Amino acid sequence: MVNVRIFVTYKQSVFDPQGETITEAVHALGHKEVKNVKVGKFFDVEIDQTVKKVEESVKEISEQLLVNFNLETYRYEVMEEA
Amino acid sequence: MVNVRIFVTYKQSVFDPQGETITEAVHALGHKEVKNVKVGKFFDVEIDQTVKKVEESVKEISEQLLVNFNLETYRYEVMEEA
Amino acid sequence: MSTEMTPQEIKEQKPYLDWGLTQKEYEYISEKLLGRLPNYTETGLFSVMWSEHCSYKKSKPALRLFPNKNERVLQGPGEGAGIVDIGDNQAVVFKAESHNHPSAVEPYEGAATGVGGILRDIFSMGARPIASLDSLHFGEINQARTKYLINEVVAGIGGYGNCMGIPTVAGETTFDECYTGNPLVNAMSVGLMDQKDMQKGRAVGVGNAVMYVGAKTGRDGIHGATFASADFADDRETQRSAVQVGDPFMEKLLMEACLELTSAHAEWLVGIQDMGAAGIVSSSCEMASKAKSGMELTLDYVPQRESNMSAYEIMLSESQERMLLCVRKGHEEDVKAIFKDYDLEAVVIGRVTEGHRYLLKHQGKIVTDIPVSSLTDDVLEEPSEQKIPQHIIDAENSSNWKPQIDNPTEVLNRILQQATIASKESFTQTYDSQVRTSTVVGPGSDAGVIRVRGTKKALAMTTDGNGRFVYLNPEIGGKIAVIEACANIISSGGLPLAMTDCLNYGDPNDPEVYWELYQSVKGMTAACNVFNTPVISGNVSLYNENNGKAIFPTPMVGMVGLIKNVAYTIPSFVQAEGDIIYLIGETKADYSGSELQKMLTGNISGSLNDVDLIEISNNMQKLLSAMQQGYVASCHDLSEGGLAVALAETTFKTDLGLSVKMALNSAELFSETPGRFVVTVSPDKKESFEKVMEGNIKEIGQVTKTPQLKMKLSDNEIEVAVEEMQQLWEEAIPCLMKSKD
Amino acid sequence: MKFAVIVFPGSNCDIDLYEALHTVCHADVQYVSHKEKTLAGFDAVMIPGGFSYGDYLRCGAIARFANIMPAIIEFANAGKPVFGTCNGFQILTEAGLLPGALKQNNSLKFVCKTVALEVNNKTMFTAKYQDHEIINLPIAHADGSYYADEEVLNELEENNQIAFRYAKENPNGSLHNIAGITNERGNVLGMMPHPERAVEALLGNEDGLRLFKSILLGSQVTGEMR
Ligand SMILES: Nc1ncnc2c1ncn2[C@@H]1O[C@H](COP(=O)(O)OP(=O)(O)O)[C@@H](O)[C@H]1O
Ligand SMILES: [Mg+2]
Repeated sequence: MVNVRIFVTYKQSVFDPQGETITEAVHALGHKEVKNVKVGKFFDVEIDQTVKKVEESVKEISEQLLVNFNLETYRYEVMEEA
Repeated sequence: MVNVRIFVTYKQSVFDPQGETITEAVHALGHKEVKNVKVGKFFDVEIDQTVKKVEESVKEISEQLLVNFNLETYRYEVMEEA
Repeated sequence: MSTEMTPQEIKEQKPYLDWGLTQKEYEYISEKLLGRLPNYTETGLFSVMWSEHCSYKKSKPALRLFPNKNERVLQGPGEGAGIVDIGDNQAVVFKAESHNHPSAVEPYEGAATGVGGILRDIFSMGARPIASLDSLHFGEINQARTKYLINEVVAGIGGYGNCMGIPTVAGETTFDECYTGNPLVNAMSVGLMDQKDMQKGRAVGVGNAVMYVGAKTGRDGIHGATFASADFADDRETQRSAVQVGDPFMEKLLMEACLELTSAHAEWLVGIQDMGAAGIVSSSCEMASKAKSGMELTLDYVPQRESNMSAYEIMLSESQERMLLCVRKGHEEDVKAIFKDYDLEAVVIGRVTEGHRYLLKHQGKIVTDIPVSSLTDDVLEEPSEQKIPQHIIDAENSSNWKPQIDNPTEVLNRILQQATIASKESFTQTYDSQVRTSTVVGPGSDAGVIRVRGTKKALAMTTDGNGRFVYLNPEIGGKIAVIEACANIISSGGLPLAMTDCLNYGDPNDPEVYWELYQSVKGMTAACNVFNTPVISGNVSLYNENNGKAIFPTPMVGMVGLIKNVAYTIPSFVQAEGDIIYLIGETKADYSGSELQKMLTGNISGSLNDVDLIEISNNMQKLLSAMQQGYVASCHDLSEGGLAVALAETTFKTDLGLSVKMALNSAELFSETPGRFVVTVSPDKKESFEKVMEGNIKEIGQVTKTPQLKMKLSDNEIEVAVEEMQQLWEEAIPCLMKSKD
Repeated sequence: MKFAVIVFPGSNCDIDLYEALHTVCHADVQYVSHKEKTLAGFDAVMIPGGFSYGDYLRCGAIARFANIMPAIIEFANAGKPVFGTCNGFQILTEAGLLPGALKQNNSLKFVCKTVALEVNNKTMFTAKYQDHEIINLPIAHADGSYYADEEVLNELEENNQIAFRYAKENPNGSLHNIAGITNERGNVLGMMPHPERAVEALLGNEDGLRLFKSILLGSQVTGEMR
C-alpha cells in the first residue's frame, strides 16, 4: 500500500472568488501581514501498488474524476509506504 | 514573504460523506486498487514575516477563521521563502 | 504581453477569420466603414460585435416577424429585458438567455453564469428579480458524460440562484439523443418593478460619466461571444483558462446596490446596462449607440484582476458580475458612496462625448477610434439560403406511424418512466424554490406562481419547447411551442401576457437549418398573434451540433401570465372526491413526434397535423373565464404522453383516484394533440361551468376516494393503483442517474 | 416587543423573516445592518437564512466576525431571545452561541423540500406547540447536517435543548436527527428548517406561525424582555 496525496488547485488565471472573499475576511480580522489566500483541495488515497503502478492509478483517477481541467490542475506526492 | 500551506481535515471521528462518495465513484471507474479516499482542503497564504512571526499568523488565522474545531483539525507547512 | 499584429499584418495573416469575422465583412469594415485598416483592438471589437450573439445578423430577418407590441407592452426587444404593464403602476420584466456552449464545455460554471447573466438583465432594467426558470435539454441518460453534464448543470443553476436568493420555480427538462454533446441550457428570469423605476441602457448628455461597477476584469471568456463559431481548444495542459467563473455573492451585492440606486436615486442615473456577452465593448457602445452619443473611455481605469492586460483583452473580457452606468455629471461621488456601502468599487472610466466617435485610450495611446454605429448598426446582414430538409419532404409523401396498443396499462406504466415524462423532483429539489416567501406554486405543476405582495395579483410563469415537433414540422412545431406555454399559464388560472424565447438551432449557414429557424419563427408568430402574446425579449443560440449533426431545432418559449386574484390560482392536482372530470379539446391521431412513438419505435418520424389556433384560443378564453368565476377545482394541460399521462399526474401526491369512461381507444389515450386540458369541477359548479364553456367539453368521469386510476376505453380497460404509478414516475430518473453503464 | 432582523452581506431570507413578523404577526420589526454595533431598543434578534459572504468559507464562518456580532453575543448573554434559521443557525454555532457545527449534507446536495419535525415544546420558542407534535416545515440548505461530539449530544438530550427533530426521514445526516437546538439557558434557538416560510395558508403551510407567536407570547408572560 502506498499513500498518495493529490493536490488540486485552480489554474492561475481562473477567477477564485472564494480565495478573494477569505483574503478580505483575514484582513478584516486585522491580519494585514497575510497577503493572498488561495483555496485548494486535496485527496488522500491508499493505493495497492501490486495491482497497478502508482503513477498510473493517480493519473487515471485524477484525470477522470478528481480534476476539472477547465479550471483546475493537479500535482501529487507519494507520502509514505504503508 | 513566506508561503505557507495550511491543511484542514475533518477529525477522525467525523463522517466524511464526500470521501465516501468519491471512493465509490473511483471503484465504479474500475480502480479497485484505490482504497480509501479522504478529502481535505488547503489554504495557500503568503505572509509578510517582517510584520509578525509566521507561526503566530498561521495559528491565529487558522484558529479564528479557517478551522472549525468542532469538526476539523489543521496542520501547516512552510513551503518556501519567496 | 505579446506584441500585437499591425493593421497590415492583420490584413495579411487574417486572424479575424478565427475570431468569426468573414473576409467580406473585414473588407467592408476596412473599405466602407473606416476607410483604413482596423488595428488589432478594433478588429477584435468588430469580430465580437458583429458576431451572431451580439448582432443577430443571421437571425434578424426571422426575428422581424415576431409581433412585439400590444396594449400592455411598455418595453419590447432591444433593452436588457422586456417590460409589461400589470396594472397598479407595476410592471413585470422578463427575458431568457441561452448558455448552451459554455455549459457544454464547463457545465457547472456555464449554467451558473447563465443564471447570473439573465439576473443582471433584469435588475439593469430597475426591476427586482422575483423568480427564475430554466429549460434544459440533454442527451439520453445512458452515458457517464451525460450524467456528469446533468448533475453539473443542475448544480450550477441551483448554486447561483440559491445563493442569490431568487427562487427557481419552474422549468422543463427533456432528453433526446440529439442533445448528447450539446445540451441546451436556457435560463429565464422574471422581475417586478414600479413603472416609475424603469431604466434604459442609454448614455446621453455630453460630459456625463461612464462608470464601471462590480467585479474586476480578468481574461475570462475572451471571445466567448464568438466562441459559438470557433472550436474550443483543449487547454488541459496549460495554466490558462478562458472559462468564466460565477461569483453569486458579488452579484447579490451588485444587485442590491443597483436596485438602491435605481429605486432611490434615479435622478443621478442616466442609463445602466449589464456587461454580458462581449463585456465592456458591447455594453458601452450599445449605450452610446441607443443615445446617438459618442463615448471616450480610458481603459487604464478599468479595475483589473490580472496584470498586463491589453486593450483588446480588457474590452473583450467576459468576466461576470459587472455593470456599466451612465451617471449625471457631478454625481459620481454619490454613486460611489452607494456602492461603497456594499463594499463595491465604482470607477469612472470615461465620458459621454459630442459627436459619434467611439474613442478608447490605453497607456497613453489611442487604441480605437471608430464611429459608434460601425459596431452596432452597420453590421452586414446576410441573407441566408433556405431549403426544405429531405426528411420533411419524405414524410409528407408517406403515411404516418400508427400505434397498436394491446396492453394500455403496461404502456402507461412504461411511459411514466420515460425520462422526459418522469418526475424531475430529484433536480428541482436542489433549487431553492421558496426563498422570498412568495411562491404560491413551485416546480411540479403546470406553471410556477409567484404572488405580488401588497396586491391580490400573482404571476404565472413557464418555459416550454418541444424540439421533436419542430423537427418534424418547424412551422406547426413553432405554433405548438406557444400553445403549450399558453396552456400552462391558463392551467394555473393566468392570462398569458407576453413571451420571451431562446431560439436554439444548428449552423444557420446550412440552408436546412435556416429554413427550420425561419419556419418555426413563422409558426410562433402566427400563434403569438392569435393569443395576443407579443415577444418582448429573447435570445438566439446557433451552431448547436452534436457530432456534426444539428440538434432538433428547439425554440424555447418563456411565458408570463397574470392571475388577477391569487385566490383563484388553479392547482394541477385533483381536489375532492366526487368532482367531475372534463376533457377540453378534440383528440386526434397525433402520434408523430409523441413520447409514445419514441418509446415504442425508438425514433420520431412522420408529419404533423396542423392546429386550429382560433379554436384553441377560444377554449382557453372560456376556460380562464370559468376559472376567474371560481368554477374550476383543478386543471392540467395535456402534453407529452397525452391524456393518459395527464390523468395520472393529476392524482400524484393526492390521496384520491379517478374513474373515467370515454369513447377513445388505447392509442388515442396517448395521442399528443395540442391545446387540450383536463379540468375537475365540483358538482355544485357543474351547470355554471358547462354554461361558460358552451360545448366543446366532454365529461369523462369523476374523482374517487379510492386511490386508483380506472379508465374504461372503447377497446380496453386500465386499473392501477395511484401509488404504484407514482412510484414508477418518481424513481425513474434517480434510477437512471445511478445506473452504471 | 421589537424585533431586529440582522442583514449580513449575502443574507437573502431577511425579507422572509421581516414579512412573517411584520405582515403576518403584525409585530414591530426592523432590519439591522451587520455594520451596526448596538442592539439597544430591541427585544429579540432574528438571524435570517441565506449565504452570508457567499458561504465561501464554511457557512457562517465569516459572518461571525461582523461588527454586529459582539452586540448579538451580549444580547444573548443577557438572556434575551436570539433566533437563527438556516444560515442563521450556522452563524450561531460558528459564533459559539450554540454548540456543535453544521456539516455538508450527506447527499452532498442542496435540498429544498418540506419535512416532518417533532417538536419539543419546553422552550420559549415552541411553547405554543404541543409536546411531541409533528409539524411540517420547509428546509433549504446544502450544509445542515448537525454534528457535535458524544458529550455535547448527551448534554443536549439531558437539558432538553433539542427543540426540533426530523421525524420521518433525516434529510441531511444530522446526528440524533437534530433539526434545531437551544443553548443551555434556552434563550438562543438555531434551526435548519424555515418557520418563516410557513406562516400563510396561501403558500400552503402555517406550521411555522406558532414559533413566532411563542416568542411574542414569551414577552407577554414574563414581561421581562423590555
Ligand atoms: N429544470 C427544471 N427546473 C424547474 N422545474 C422543472 C424543471 N424541469 C421540470 N420542471 C417542473 O416539472 C414539472 C413538469 O414539467 P413538464 O413536464 O415540462 O410540465 P408541462 O408538460 O406542464 O410543461 C413542471 O412543474 C416543471 O416546472
Ligand atoms: Mg403542463
